[in-house]
Amino acid sequence: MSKLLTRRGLLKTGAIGSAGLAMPTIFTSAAHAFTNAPTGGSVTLGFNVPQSGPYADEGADELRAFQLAVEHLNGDGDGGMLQTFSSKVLEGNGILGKKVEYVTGDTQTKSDAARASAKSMIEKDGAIMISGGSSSGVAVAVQGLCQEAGVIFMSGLTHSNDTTGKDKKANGFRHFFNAYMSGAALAPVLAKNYGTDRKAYHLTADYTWGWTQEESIKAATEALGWTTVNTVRTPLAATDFSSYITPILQTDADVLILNHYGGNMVNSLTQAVQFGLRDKVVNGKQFEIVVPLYSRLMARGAGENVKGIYGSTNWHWSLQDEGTKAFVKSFGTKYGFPPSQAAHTCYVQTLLYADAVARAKSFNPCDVGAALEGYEFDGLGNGKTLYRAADHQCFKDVLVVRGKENPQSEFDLLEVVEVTPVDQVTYAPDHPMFAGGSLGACNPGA
Amino acid sequence: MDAIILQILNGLDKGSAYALIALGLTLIFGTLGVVNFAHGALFMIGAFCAVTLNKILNLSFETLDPTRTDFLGNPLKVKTPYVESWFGPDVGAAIIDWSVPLAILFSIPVMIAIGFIMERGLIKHFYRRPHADQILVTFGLAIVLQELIKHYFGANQIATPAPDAFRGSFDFGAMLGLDPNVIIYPYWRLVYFAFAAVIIGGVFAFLQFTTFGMVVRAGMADRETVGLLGINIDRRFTIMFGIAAAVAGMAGVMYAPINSPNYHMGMDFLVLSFVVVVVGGMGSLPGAVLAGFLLGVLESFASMNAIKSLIPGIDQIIIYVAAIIILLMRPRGLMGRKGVMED
Amino acid sequence: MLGLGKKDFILLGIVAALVLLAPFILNPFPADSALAQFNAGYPDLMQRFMIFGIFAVGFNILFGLTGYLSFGHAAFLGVGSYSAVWMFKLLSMNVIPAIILSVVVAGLFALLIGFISLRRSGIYFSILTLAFAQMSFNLAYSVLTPLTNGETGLQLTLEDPRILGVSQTAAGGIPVTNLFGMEMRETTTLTLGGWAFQFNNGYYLCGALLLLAFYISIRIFRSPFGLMLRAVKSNQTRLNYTGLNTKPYTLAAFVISGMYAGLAGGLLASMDPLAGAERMQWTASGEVVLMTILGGAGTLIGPVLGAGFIKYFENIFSKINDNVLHSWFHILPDSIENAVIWVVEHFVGSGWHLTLGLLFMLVVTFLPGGLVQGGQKIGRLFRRRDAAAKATQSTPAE
Amino acid sequence: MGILEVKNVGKRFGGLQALSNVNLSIAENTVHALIGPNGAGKSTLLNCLVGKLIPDTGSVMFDGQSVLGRTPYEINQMGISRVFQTPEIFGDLTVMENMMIPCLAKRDGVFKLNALRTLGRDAEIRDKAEQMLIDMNMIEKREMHSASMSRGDKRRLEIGMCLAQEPRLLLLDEPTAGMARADTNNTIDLLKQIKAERDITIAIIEHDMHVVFSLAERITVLAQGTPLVEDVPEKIKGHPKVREAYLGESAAAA
Repeated sequence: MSKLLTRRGLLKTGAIGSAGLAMPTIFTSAAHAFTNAPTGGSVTLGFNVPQSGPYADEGADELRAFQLAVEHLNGDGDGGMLQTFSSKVLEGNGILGKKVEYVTGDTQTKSDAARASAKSMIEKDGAIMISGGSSSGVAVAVQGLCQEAGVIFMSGLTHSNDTTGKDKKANGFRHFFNAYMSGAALAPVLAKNYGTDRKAYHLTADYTWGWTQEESIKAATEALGWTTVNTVRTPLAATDFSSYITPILQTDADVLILNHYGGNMVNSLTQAVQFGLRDKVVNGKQFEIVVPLYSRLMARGAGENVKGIYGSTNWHWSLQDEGTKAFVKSFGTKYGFPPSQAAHTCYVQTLLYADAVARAKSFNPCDVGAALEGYEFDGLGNGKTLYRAADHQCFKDVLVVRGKENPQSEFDLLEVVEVTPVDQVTYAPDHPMFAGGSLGACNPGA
Repeated sequence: MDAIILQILNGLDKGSAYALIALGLTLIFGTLGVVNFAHGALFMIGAFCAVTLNKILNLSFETLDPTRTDFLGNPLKVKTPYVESWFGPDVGAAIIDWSVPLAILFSIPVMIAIGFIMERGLIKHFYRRPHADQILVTFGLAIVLQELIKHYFGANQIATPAPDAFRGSFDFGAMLGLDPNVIIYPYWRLVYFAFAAVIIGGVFAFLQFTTFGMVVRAGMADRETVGLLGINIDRRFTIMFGIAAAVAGMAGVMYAPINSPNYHMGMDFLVLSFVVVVVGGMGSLPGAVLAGFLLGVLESFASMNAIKSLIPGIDQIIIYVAAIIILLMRPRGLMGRKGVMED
Repeated sequence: MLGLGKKDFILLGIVAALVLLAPFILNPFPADSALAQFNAGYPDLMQRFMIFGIFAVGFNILFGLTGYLSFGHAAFLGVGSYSAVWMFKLLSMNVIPAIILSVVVAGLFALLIGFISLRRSGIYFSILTLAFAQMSFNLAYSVLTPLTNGETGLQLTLEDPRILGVSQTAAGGIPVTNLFGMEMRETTTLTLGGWAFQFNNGYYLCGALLLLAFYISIRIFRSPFGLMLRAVKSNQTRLNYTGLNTKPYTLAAFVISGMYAGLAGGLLASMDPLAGAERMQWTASGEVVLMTILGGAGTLIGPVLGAGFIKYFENIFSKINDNVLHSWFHILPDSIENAVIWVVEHFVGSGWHLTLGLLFMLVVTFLPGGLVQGGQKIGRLFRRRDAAAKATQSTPAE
Repeated sequence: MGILEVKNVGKRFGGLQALSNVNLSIAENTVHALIGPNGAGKSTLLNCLVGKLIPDTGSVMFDGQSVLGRTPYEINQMGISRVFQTPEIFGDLTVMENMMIPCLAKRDGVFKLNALRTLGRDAEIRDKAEQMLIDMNMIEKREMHSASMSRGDKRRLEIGMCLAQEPRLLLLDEPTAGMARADTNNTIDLLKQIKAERDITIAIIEHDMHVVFSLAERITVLAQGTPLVEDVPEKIKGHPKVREAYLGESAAAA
């Protein structure tokens, strides 16, 4: 009959004199050491992915990966990347012997809705870690919530510099790469293939991610000798980019860089090709189009138009390392098609969280965070990877890809043209593009 | 100068999409007095007619190719569309290539049927209900339709290319003896523009020169009087609903190569098409068309760099700014009639 | 009582009781049972019920009484949220100044937009409000990012220069919103058997403000001003020829409902200090329209019911996934289980929108007066049965 | 000097000269009828008096003040009430609520934000509205939904609502149009009773000569936008110009 009444902040205990509540003895005030400390034989993880809105398919793929990860953590299935993971503390008996359970929510790709569903998972379902998401706005918003709530946030697909830059949080961790890394990896390949004397024209989605992507790729290409003719912001809601594309014809630009994602990218690329940009010859050079961040799932919407277009990606199923092969096999066998980069990062994040708990031997977010900070691992598909302590960003090789000319199947859209080594994409934690925020102190909640 | 010509072309092209959607919406507004929030969904379903036909034509049988492997290392399943095996690879491929134009034929009966079912099954019960109720029920319907599409086609955009013959651009500059490769415009967008012009002209001609159209126009002007004349206006209105659905659907089919369809595209167009219709003036078909082109051209000009650098963000809001200014200067939009949806 | 008639007082009393006991009422199932999925008694959702209830009650003052259908009310909620968050960033973490500022700013914004939009009526008015709101949303998302933090939403940071308060707590965290030291997020959990009931400070603040908002709304409905608003809806010509200027009446209604929206926005930010631009999108404006019509426009309690209905579906149905379905139906034989799940999964989880759309259609088709009419129908059914029962009882006595 | 003085009023719609050189003086406490064939400009003139239209030329003075350029509600507050051809009442409200609105308008003016006052407890307004309903013989219908009443009752309510404002000039636009004979007679009796009981000036546009000659003390005949004759009823009956206007030139020649 103890612990019937507990008082805590949404996520953290307020120091309250409970004298005001002169209640019978069934009420006791028992503070946990941290938010949603698992009691009993199970632990609950919260997977917050877009289930409606334009990124719903990516969200669905993330959810598949999460389910697979939970299966593997609980010792079902073939174990996937657990076999190739450099850390061997996970034994397929859940996390610290507690069976892994999960709850899901719909972010709707809106920061409000995402926070609401994350809150419900924390408040109602007792989730101790939140993961998932397919856009940076949502990632930053949910990361802020998790910081205040005192749970760990293992972000899904988020590519903006801000997530581990000015909006970084002690309780938040990002495995996915970022805009700076895309620029740093892509620029040398572009220079190699298209020369160092190029004039670039940028179309940029007019919101935070678009801006950091533009800033990054612009800096990286200019460092190699390219000039930037113009950078033009396009409304997020735009579906017809013709009025942004035709002005390019008037300039002497010979490269178009589309800092667009998802539907924006599909439409702007399709339409740019329709306008014959790729058939143009400017300054005696073939006109080229570049898409700095590829999403294979969504790029299918652009059909043939992606052929030969360079971009970058966090991971691709066609990689030949053991980790990737194990994951693709396990995922492909279960669902019948290869996983997307979003699925991969979500799967890996779940494993990394579980592993950190197991190594720390504690679910306390501060202990988990400490175990993740500065942790170096391998065997999860990206080669040797470091979770940097200073900003909770993973540092690993980045893939430069190109739209494949002769795809063998509907999944075979991209080919990896270069694996840019991690050193080339590493930056100082106080790099100007990432400056302005601080991790703060880790918050265990209650 | 080149830039301005190109932006006018862009504006007319955008405008023709707006005008086509607004035209159907106004037909429903004007004839039936129904605020149809599901009209965007009809546009979207039209686009998915193109996707569906493409999928049907691509129905394939699989053969195993042991020399190649799929992503799991199993022998690759090579898909051959039935049409290619029936008509030979060349003809088959050509049929698939032309799936979007073919989808126009496919979409007309489908859309008319959907329109009939919608009107008879649901909308007709709402003629005498407040506009608010009409909004709620058609919005509910729009959600249901798009969720069904999402369930069967997924949320991502689906590439629906135009035939190869229309790939590439027409060089206006070279035709006029100017520098080549400056004033160029994609063939498919020109086709879209011409198509819109034909449809708009067709609808107007139909309303202007047929007895049916005359009755409908009379009904738009004064429904009760026409009813008193003993003309069964309801049946005609059902047909008009079917026609409006077909117009929206065809607009969607033709738009598919420009904007790869996804289940959400109807909602994206919904608000915009309402603005267009209202700016044109409630109940006025020419107004809707005029407003569509006007807003399309304004939007194109607003996205020019020179103007954007003058007023940052103007391209984000130009449609709404224009709508506000027009509605404040002209109380009933460009060509609206008095007393239509003013209370 | 409180200046209310008997019926209204009873209604207010019922709402007060529901608000007070919501943590129990919304948690009917033990926390470990399979049906716990349907429990809605956790702080965030209960807060949302109250906040969107306020929003809809305010919207109903404009739409339900005057018939002017605004499609841009979310803009006022949005500016309310932004004002509140800025207040937290610059002044103090106390919610009172934040809420006051959000109501004032939203009221001023509504005055401006209303003054222009009310020059037109009917759908022209709707489109004008829509245009203003969409402009606000688009600008907040892009160009106004320094003010709104764009896509990410305006958040508190560790560097906020808080005049009355500290930038960060001793532990290095961001201070939390409070009401004179009472933390909004603080929750007391009462565990009784398998049930866990959560009592949250923030919820009770929202609840108190909902009651206040509801009370004011009743007073407005019963006031001469309310009568004038209904007269506006009924016949503007007669009103004009009765020596009454309709414009200040509609404008006042517009501003009052804008202030309600601002209050809702301020409360949202007070419960969770973040303001996202999508709060101002047309879909958000459309949502409050749907809430009001669904519940019953022009009725007192309808909008609150509509708000609860939609928020419940958004937050509860969207979370029901395959896993949950399997746990519900695992007693069935496998083949039947899979068939049942195949059917059900269309309507829950990522299919929650489909359910919502179907319910919109069903409610509006069969209950033209919204949920309130449904309630009345049920009530009448009971009364008739009662009456019938009494009749049979009394017959022998005669 | 009459209570209403119309001088040289002219109004043009495009190519149509609807009113020209209208001079009209209505004396206080009389019943003045405006008659004339269809299209004579009666309604246009009425609309110029209440602020719905603004005349191109001339002046309209009510009790020594110009009404030109004022909005309908301002003119109403000056003391002119109007009854419409088809009754304009608040169809969604009850009869009692309908009646309370003019009482409020009389007391509180064009706008008052009394949002927190309870209408049901406003004894002054309630008593006045009830008294007016008793006067109009409609008190038993007080809770009725006004849209569901008969046309005659709607007319009665509308007249009552106008009287509740205690106007000095009551304008009636064909008050018995479309009514059965019994209803028409009731309306005549009602207006007679009103005239007898109150200090009020009534101007009435009417086609039904039975109504006109039962009520009017003076009659102005309007034809083709300009006043033809103005006189007492006995003189108007049988006036050659009036016949001409109503029956057309040919009839007069014959």
